Amino acid sequence: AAERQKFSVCWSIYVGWMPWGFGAEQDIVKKWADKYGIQIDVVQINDYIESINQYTAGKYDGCSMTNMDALTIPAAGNVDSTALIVGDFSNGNDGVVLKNQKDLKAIKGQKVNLVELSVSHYLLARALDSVGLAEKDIQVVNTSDADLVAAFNTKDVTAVVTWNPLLSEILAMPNTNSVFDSAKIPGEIIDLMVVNTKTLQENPKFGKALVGAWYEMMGLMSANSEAGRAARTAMGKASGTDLAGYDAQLASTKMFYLPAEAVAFTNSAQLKTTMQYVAEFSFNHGLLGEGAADATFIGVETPSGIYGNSKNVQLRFDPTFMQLAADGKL
Amino acid sequence: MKKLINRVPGRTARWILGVLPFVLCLVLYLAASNARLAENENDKLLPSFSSFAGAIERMAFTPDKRSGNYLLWQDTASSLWRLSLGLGLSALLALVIGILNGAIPYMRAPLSPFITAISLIPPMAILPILFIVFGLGELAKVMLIVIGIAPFLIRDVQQRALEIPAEQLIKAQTLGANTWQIIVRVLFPQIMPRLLASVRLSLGAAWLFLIAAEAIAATEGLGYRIFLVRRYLAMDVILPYVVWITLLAFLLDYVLRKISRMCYPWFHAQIQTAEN
Amino acid sequence: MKKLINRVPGRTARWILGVLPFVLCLVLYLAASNARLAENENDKLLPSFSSFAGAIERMAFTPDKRSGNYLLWQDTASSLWRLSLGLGLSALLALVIGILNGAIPYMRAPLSPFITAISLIPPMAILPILFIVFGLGELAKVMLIVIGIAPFLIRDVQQRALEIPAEQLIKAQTLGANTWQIIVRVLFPQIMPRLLASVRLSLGAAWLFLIAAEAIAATEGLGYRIFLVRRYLAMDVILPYVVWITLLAFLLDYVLRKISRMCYPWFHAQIQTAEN
Amino acid sequence: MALIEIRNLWKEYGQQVVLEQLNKTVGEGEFITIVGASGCGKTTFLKMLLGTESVSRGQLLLDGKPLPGEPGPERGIVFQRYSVFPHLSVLGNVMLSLELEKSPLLGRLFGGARKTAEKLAKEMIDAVGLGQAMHKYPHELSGGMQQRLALAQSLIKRPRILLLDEPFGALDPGIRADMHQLVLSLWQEHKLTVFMITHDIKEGFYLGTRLWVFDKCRFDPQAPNAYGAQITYDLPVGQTDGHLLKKSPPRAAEKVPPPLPDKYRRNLWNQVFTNIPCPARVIGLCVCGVGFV
Amino acid sequence: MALIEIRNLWKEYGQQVVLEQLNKTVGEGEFITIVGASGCGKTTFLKMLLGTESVSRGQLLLDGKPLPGEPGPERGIVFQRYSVFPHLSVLGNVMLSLELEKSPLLGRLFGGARKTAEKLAKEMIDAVGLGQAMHKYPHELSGGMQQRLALAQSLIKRPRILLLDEPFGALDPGIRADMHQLVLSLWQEHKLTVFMITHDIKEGFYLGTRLWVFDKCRFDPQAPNAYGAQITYDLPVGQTDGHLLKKSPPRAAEKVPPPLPDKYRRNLWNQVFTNIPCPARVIGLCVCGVGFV
Ligand SMILES: Nc1ncnc2c1ncn2[C@@H]1O[C@H](COP(=O)(O)OP(=O)(O)OP(=O)(O)O)[C@@H](O)[C@H]1O
Ligand SMILES: Nc1ncnc2c1ncn2[C@@H]1O[C@H](COP(=O)(O)OP(=O)(O)OP(=O)(O)O)[C@@H](O)[C@H]1O
Ligand SMILES: [Mg+2]
Ligand SMILES: [Mg+2]
Repeated sequence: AAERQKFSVCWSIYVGWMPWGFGAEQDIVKKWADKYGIQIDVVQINDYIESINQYTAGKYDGCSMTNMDALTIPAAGNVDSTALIVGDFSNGNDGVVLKNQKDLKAIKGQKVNLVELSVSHYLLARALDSVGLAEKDIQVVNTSDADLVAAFNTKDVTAVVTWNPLLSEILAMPNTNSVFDSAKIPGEIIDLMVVNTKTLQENPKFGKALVGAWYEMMGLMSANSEAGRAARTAMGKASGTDLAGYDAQLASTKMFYLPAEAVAFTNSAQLKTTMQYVAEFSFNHGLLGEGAADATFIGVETPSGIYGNSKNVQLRFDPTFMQLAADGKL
Repeated sequence: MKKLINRVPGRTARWILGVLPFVLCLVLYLAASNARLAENENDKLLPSFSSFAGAIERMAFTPDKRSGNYLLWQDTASSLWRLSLGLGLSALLALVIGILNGAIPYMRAPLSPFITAISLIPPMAILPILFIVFGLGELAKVMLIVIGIAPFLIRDVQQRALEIPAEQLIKAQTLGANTWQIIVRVLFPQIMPRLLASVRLSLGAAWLFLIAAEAIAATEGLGYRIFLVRRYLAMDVILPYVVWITLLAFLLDYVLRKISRMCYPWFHAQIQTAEN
Repeated sequence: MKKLINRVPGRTARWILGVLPFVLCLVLYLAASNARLAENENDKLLPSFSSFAGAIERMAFTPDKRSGNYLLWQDTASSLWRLSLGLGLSALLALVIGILNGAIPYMRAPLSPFITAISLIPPMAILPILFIVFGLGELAKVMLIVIGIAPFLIRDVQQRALEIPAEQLIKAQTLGANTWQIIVRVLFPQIMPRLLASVRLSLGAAWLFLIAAEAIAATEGLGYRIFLVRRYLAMDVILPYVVWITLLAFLLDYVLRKISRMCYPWFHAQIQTAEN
Repeated sequence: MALIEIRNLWKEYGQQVVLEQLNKTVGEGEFITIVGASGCGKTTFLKMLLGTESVSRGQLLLDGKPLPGEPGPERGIVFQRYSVFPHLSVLGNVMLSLELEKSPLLGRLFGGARKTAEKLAKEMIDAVGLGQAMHKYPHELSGGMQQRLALAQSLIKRPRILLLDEPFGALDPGIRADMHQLVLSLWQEHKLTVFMITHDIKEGFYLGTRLWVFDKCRFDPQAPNAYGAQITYDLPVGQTDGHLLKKSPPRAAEKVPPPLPDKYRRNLWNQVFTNIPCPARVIGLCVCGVGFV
Repeated sequence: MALIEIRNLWKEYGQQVVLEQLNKTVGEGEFITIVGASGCGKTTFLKMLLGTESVSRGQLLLDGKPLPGEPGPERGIVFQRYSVFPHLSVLGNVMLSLELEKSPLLGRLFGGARKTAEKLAKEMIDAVGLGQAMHKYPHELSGGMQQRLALAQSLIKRPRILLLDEPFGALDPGIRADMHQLVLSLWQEHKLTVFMITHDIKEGFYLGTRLWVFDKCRFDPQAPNAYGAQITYDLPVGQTDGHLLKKSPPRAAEKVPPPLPDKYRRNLWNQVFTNIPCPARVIGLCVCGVGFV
């Protein structure tokens, strides 16, 4: 197909994705797009799931999402997708919280409020694993993320699994204990910029512009300078909090500020294992679609090899563009 | 040739015409779905009819692996239960407060502006406060429906009560009725069919609030299922669920209309109702 | 002693009574808030009035550092713009389709059941499809309002058009009117005040859909702001926003009522409207 | 003592004076028929007696005390229209007042009490000729049938004061005569006091013991609303039927009405004399000839 | 040629026969007044002429062709009630038909054309005595004023056929006489054909060139709905006013009505003779004495 000039990506409000809004506002994305002679629209969608749905339906060429959602929504929907940028992984940003109890084992028999089938659910499954419990030992209550904090105030709610900033809001309340968090499974909940593989292959410029812009923003926000603080203040503000609040969220997020870090993470064999866990969890919860006979139904390509069906690869971790950035070739 | 306004389709023609737009919609859907599936055979947004069949088979006629329940029926039962509780409670509130407001100026003066204000508050924006008051259980879901539609119903009933000709109230007084008797013998029976009509009009809103409530915190229900499977864009489940919800609402609408016609023939003879 | 039904409060009494429940609510809030704050001085759920003052100061009277805009006013402007577009479009649709449906049996036969069905579909459940069709821009937000309230308005207008006595339509024909003239000279002017009344009744729903739309895709607007700060349980911002929304809706309601009374005095004289 | 006293009564709607300077006394058991030009305030006057319109100036006394400012069971009414309850059958409409009286809480009767009430109601329904339509709803009745139903509904309570606003306008002469008989017999039997507005002058003469003519004596073409109507004639009538006169109560002495100012525009009586052929004139001559011919 | 032919016409509502076997011919320019017991089907008959009720059996011909099954401008109507548009002022109500005629698209006139229409309308409004209320809305008018407005509204178009359903019931005698004059003069001037239902027999005699009496000749107490009403009498009237007779068109020869069966229940004429004193009887005797006294 012919090369395209116009692209659009969407993102939603989350600590690791705030740079997209900042970059769009400060024309950093535009600068890089201009450099490659293309045009990129960066669109904020407040509803996270809706943004992935729109991407999956073909409305956008790229979208920010987690590794698990990338597998269960676009990839399971046969929209061949590439993780163009591995931005960060959750390192304490997601957690299991109990009211009045300090031990994870006490969760047995409780109702657990969380966003079902999300990374929280995955985290819970991993947490239960770690203490020899299974999902049947508890009862999951699907609760919308926006209402979790308020819901925690009611008597009915004794256990929740959620992410930041909701997590820190809940932990700020009296008698709450974080009994498990993503720092205990580092590198398993990964935040990505996912783009359509076909579009990327036909338009490498699109990938280059996005990656170039991203690492310029990374450089800006990580700097311990006035400009860096200003950038983080803006991002904090846009996510509804202030600099301190945003910094606190960053503290539990392992940002890959340098492209080399991201490339190293992507290249590690650990990623393949992580995707196996994720695929197994997803299959057990029916997220891989009706056609899936087992967890390996969908192939996930990583630099260290393909997990699952190599004839049905729908999700690819491709460090090529990040490598270009690391090499300063953009 | 009669004027357009005087030409009335016969029974059969009305049926055919009534079905037509639905058929058109179906054809439109099929075309759009085929076009998308031709591009990506696994497209999830507009699935083919065979996917629907598969999803329906799975949801309605295969026991769930984990719980052993038939999900669709379980969801339907809990949603309908919540809906009818919410609707019933709202209608009751509307009947009592609406009629009192309509009949008694000293009730109307304080309550009418307050209820207008309440009807204008978007309930979704004050969910946290609702949680404190009603918790997060079944009560909360029913109450969200009530808070969503009762103010509208109350205002409507009040308006309808005020529209009853003053002559009737005067007449009743000359026949010896006191305020209470006017309420039970003149206002109440005349408001009932109008209330049913308003309830029918607010069915859409009631479903909306039910689904919103089930999206907030639930473990079953039609709205719960829709929001759950939305996580992986399972339109093959969502669309049959939406059609099912619409069908249920349609049936409810139909039943309410029939009840109204059966119980209040005088009302339907008065207004020229070619309601369909 | 007059019967309760005949006792009418005077102007002042009506005012005082009207304000009473609001004052009661305020007092109740203060008590609850104090109780919670006494337990946990950092409680965010029911903030004190001084927190409100701070939040209002911040949102309404301090320019945003980033953009230099006053957030509250900016949010208000975009939300009101979307709301009026959505309401206006819905009213227009209701006017055209509702009157045609009411007047022409051959329109009503196919459209009435279809619109009933549409009015029963919960728009929130088919959001993905709506967004694909209308995109995620301003259009989508306006359309969500339209899809949310237009079917209701259309059904109401149709019903009202059918309630116009058949004698009037006959009379118009004996005066030489054809179908079109009956529509513009008999139905349209008589439907207008009734449409205004329905629009007033659907204001609450319109805000609801606006807020829902803004929570899904927007970068400013009252609903967006509430969505944004909701995850921090910033009730000190949310509650003033809710009050502000309610106030705006109240004002809109008031303006619509005044317009109706000014333009259609004959209508308000007919029905005994002690509407407050 | 006089049942109703009207002392210098005025009624205004904003700028428009509808009624001015009414002064009358009405005794128990009188049957007053009221005629007057369309829009001159007859219905308004009846509404004041009913207690639903306030008095602008002056006094309206019942048994020497100010008339209660709200409708009550001692004053029955038949309106020009909207007079029956659409949600009740003919029987239900007529039974209503009996049910209200006996059952303060539910307003409904059951079992034996209901049987009794039904029997009473059925008699009254037969009396107004609606026996065939006992279980029909008002929307299934013709205009005249509805009006008769309204009458039955009001008469069953035998109110002390009965207010009728053109009750027989929609009836054909045959049924109208039946209704006349019914009203007259109940009036005599229960000593009701009746105020009846009519446009049929014959009816006015025939039924009443006293005929009031409402009309504007003063008229300013520049300001048509500046002056209201008064009771220009108060005629002792009913002499055509000897038996009525016999039983009617003694009438308060009234002044002879002033001679007719012949310039005012819509002179009711002028019209009658000019346009209606012999009959009315004949009655007019014989009955009130003394007055003003 | 006959304007309207009624051939063996029946009207039934479900089981209930309302009208049966009507056979009549009406020529252009006749003025037919209709009387009959309440609920006997007069309004139904008018509705069939109007085209809003269907014919159950038989034929109803206009100019030899089946009557159009919908209302049209050649047939004007004044209903018993609900006859004016609540959203238009008096002037707007009367002007409406002129506007509809001249402005097919908007149904509104502007500028000069409007002035002309207004002038015409004002004349008509003055003729019905509503000059003072030109800009009032119907809800500000008394019942009688509304009825006059409805009349003005219908008359301004001079329809070929004018259908009046108790148009003067709510009017006082003075204004009623004015209205009589108005209708008669328009009738003569424009050769209208008029059907008028009335409960006032005098009016029937005075206004019409022909008086129809609707009544049930057959009555089965077991099945009160089994038989419908017929036109039992068709009387040439109007002789009281020589000038009317002179100008009225030649009347189709009609059979002498059959002698009155004296057993049927609500015999209209019996009632008239028994209850109404001299006047009607006088007219009855002199006018239709030949027929059946
Ligand atoms: N609520 C009102 N507000 C203003 N004016 C009114 C009101 N009610 C009646 N009027 C005016 O008062 C006058 C008297 O009205 P009313 O109904 O008493 O007349 P009426 O004698 O009963 O006439 P009719 O014989 O036609 O029924 C009329 O001019 C009318 O326009
Ligand atoms: N839509 C209808 N459905 C069933 N029956 C009807 C309907 N309309 C009229 N009727 C019946 O037809 C008969 C004739 O009614 P219609 O209104 O023609 O009487 P009318 O002669 O005009 O009486 P009135 O003098 O009281 O106005 C009545 O018995 C009435 O109950
Ligand atoms: Mg009156
Ligand atoms: Mg009739």
